[in-house]
Amino acid sequence: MHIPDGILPASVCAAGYAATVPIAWYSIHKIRKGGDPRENIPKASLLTAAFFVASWIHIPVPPTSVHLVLNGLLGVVLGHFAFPAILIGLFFQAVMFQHGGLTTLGVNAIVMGFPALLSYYIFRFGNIFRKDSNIIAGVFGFLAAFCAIGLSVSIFVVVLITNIPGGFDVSTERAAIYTLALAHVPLMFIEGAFTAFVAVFLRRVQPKLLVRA
Amino acid sequence: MRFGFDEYIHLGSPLHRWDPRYKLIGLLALIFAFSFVSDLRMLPAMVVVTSAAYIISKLPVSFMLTRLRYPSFFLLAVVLLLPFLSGETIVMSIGPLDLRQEGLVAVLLIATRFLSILTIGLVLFSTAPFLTTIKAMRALHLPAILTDMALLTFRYLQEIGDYLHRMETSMRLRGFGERRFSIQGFRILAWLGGSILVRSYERSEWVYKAMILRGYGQAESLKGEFQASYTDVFALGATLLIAAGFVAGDILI
Amino acid sequence: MSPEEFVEPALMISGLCFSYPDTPNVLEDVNLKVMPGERVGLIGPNGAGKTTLFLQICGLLEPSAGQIVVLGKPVKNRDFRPEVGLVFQNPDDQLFCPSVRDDVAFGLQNMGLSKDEVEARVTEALSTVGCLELAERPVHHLSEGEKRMVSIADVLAMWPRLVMYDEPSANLDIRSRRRLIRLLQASKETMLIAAHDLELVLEVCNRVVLIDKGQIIVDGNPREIMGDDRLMENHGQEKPHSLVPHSHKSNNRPTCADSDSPGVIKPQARGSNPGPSPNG
Amino acid sequence: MSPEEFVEPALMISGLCFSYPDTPNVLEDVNLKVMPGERVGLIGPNGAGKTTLFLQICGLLEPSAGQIVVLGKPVKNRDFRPEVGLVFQNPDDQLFCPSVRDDVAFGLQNMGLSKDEVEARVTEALSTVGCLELAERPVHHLSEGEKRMVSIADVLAMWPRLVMYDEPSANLDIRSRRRLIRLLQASKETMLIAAHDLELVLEVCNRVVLIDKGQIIVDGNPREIMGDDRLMENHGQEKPHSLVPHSHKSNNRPTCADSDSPGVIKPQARGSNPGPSPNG
Ligand SMILES: Nc1ncnc2c1ncn2[C@@H]1O[C@H](COP(=O)(O)OP(=O)(O)OP(=O)(O)O)[C@@H](O)[C@H]1O
Ligand SMILES: Nc1ncnc2c1ncn2[C@@H]1O[C@H](COP(=O)(O)OP(=O)(O)OP(=O)(O)O)[C@@H](O)[C@H]1O
Ligand SMILES: [Mg+2]
Ligand SMILES: [Mg+2]
Repeated sequence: MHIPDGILPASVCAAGYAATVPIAWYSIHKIRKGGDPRENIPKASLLTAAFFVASWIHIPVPPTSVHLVLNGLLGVVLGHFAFPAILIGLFFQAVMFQHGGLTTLGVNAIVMGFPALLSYYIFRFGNIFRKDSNIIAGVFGFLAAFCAIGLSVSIFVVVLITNIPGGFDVSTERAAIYTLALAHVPLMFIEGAFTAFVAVFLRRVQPKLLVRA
Repeated sequence: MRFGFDEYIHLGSPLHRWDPRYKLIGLLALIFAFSFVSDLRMLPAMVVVTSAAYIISKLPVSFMLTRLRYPSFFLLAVVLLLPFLSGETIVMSIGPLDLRQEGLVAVLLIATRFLSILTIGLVLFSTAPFLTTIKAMRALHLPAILTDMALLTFRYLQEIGDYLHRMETSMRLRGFGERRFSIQGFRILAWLGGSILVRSYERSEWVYKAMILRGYGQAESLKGEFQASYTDVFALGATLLIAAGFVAGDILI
Repeated sequence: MSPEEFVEPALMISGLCFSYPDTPNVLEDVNLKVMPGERVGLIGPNGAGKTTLFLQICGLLEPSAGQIVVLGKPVKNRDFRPEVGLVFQNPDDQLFCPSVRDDVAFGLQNMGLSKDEVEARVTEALSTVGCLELAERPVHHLSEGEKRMVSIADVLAMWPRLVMYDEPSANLDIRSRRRLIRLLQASKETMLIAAHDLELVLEVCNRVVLIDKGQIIVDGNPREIMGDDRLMENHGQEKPHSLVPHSHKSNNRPTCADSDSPGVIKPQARGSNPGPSPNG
Repeated sequence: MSPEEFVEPALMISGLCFSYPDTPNVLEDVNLKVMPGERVGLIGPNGAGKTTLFLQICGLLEPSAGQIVVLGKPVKNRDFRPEVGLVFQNPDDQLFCPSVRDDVAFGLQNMGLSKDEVEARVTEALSTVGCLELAERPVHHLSEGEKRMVSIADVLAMWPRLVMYDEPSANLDIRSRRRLIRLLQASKETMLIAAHDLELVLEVCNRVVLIDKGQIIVDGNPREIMGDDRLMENHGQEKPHSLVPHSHKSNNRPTCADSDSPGVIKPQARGSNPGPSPNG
């Protein structure tokens, strides 16, 4: 779900960056306010690497296997560090694997990062119920990732389809949007379930990794 | 795991010698100018500039081809779909499919822009050690939180990649077949992912201690890391002019 | 050689060669025959190829040339063979389930055993390594020694007939190491133990194979091989202390540290040290 | 005690107590005085509190009670003191920069040294540990032994006067361990070495402190303490082999492994073993 270079007009790329800068600034501002950033930088960096690696896990979905996006889980674990983490992850993917692109970094960061922040707030919302429950962690883990992927897919598809040079006619465009979006529904469930399992696992093994209110 | 972009940093081309800060600004400007181009007539110039940069950089062609492996799927999809789906003017009909002019133009535009930007990106990041490039970003006043995170992430990426590899090996040894899907198997993969996170987190606590002990966040003495010569500045000027040329050309034509 | 004709070897490696894509000739023409019940110590410097050899025996890496036969069946790539077990050098690579019980049960479930049988085997394996009381604990909170024991239980639960231990005593404290040695001495399976801890090899193994640069240098009696100074030194090893004849009878000989650091001030001895006891 | 009055102790710990939030009494009333130039071996089982003690001396954990004075200055929480160095148990925790040179330079840059000076000290430190040719290499690709040496260079580059080594020989092969011992023997700083590798302590240290359950049990001469069977055994330690008088002169005595596994078949000795050489 990364938009490569060359496909979007310069104005959209610029808009992507224009939206990325304030969100990144807001995140960094929150991080600075949240205490000694020195303490959290190693944590966020290593977890960024860990997410990058975790997305290499093959999830078998017969007849093929998929890789997960994990931006919902990333929001749940990293909180305000999620956006910078995604920015860095996307940068590495673009530079190392030519996956995504440099001009589209801003757009992709919005596609991935904005939903990640949202999932952080969704998961945190679960804390108003009972903090010490596997069910709450699982349910809100699921919801967070489910919504994050849903939102990511929506932004991705709309940005991509509406910016094809030459343009589609209206019916093709609508059909393309629906097809692409529907094709991602199974992914929403898989990501949701995966995140739910991981949230329960973390609650048991290392609860410090789950964001607290 | 090998990422292999420090493979060609010793070729010693003029692009290798260019001050990383100026190279970063210049080539990024060029990349954005390319993405601005929307007129077919600018494409030949784009190909010429891109080829020239790649030739000057002395990077082997084989390197570029290996780097194209992943994105070529995307390119293929564009080439196969767009000419039939996008636009109104039908050039030709192949059975039930209509080949459309707008779609063809779009394919040409997208493919050229895509390949040119990718190539310049390769030149930018393969003609200096990756670390130097990140330090150059810090010297250009990117927030320290971002550059520090990038450096640390880079350092531990391979290491954590090895965790995954070894853990998958041990799971396979105990008979875990990843090809069949089951809820239980899915949950175990989630545990695998969770373990990666936990191990990384626990390591990060020690890394933090090690950083504090060696004075992380004390005096930052990065000044004087890079020194630019007149040639560097001149090269930047020239590149910026070329980039401006593309933007102006696209607007004027 | 005649008695061996009647017993099928536990492991038979012939003409094994292997290269990683970026490291050529990691193993070169390795030949090894291990009979059931033998305990073979694999020694050799870092990068000698010990771990690589283990991964091949398990079928996780395909040899470039040569053949491996384990318990009468040729090893096929990625075949699941519960009768062959590998204990990883770093227990963290092996333990990933939320609780110790889950982790030991993992392999058994993959073998398709019934729930009761899994239960029974988990309990048995954990008691063998003396960690039954840890069953419900999260794996990630165990001490190094406990992790090692659980990772051994993981493997033993599958009732393997050939077990490979990769550096089993790394990171263990002395008490845990001693427990491990006891456990290894009491086990009946055929074993291969890769270790830098030569004293452990000396205590546990009845045969030693010295590997260097992917080749078997020598294969034979532990005391003879490890006692051979020239051989050991040539391959980056050191004769274990327990094989070094004592040159001093008095324990008060100064250590080397005393002589070459000028600013040393004699330490104040506070403990009650009745001196060395005569029978070690 | 009179000569000590004239020299300022390198380390002075009095009445130190510490608890983790979830583990009470990790250290209980620890008192320790180390004079400049001493090399103190800290021994004790896993969980004794050795690492915790080191972290307190570095100011990374605040004591619940008691005081630590290092080189005449009380330790404050998270204070940056280049004259105090800690070599971590796991080099991967400590080598966080992508290249070796960057890593060694990191602390120096934070000390505010000039670029040239940083350069000079990096080169010096890397040559001391014999790793100068690794300077441009990515940390990730180093072997364990190289990582350990680089992590020592990290600390030495800052010209510390008190260095703590946490399990310096863990995970090293025999050749690298020998190099490490030579390096430690040649260093002039005051040292604290926490190690399960008692032979290393015996070769390097001129004083030993035995810790168990957060308390100092005994403090004194290495050979006397480690030679004391009863004491060592009570605290989960083992007398090092080099202090055990040999009971057998023949090297062909069967190992214990031979006797208790019934199915053993004598290994075929293939190597050319000229037998043990007489001068060990
Ligand atoms: N995945 C890999 N890719 C490429 N080369 C590898 C890989 N794993 C190991 N090697 C190389 O193969 C050689 C043998 O490595 P191996 O891990 O088998 O050694 P070892 O004897 O187990 O060493 P140690 O005592 O350090 O565990 C080394 O030179 C190593 O660098
Ligand atoms: N971060 C922590 N939080 C809570 N308890 C801890 C923490 N770190 C260590 N402990 C506990 O404190 C005790 C002392 O641990 P410490 O790491 O100092 O032991 P050690 O002597 O260094 O052991 P080892 O030989 O295994 O390195 C142990 O019981 C350990 O479980
Ligand atoms: Mg190995
Ligand atoms: Mg410790």
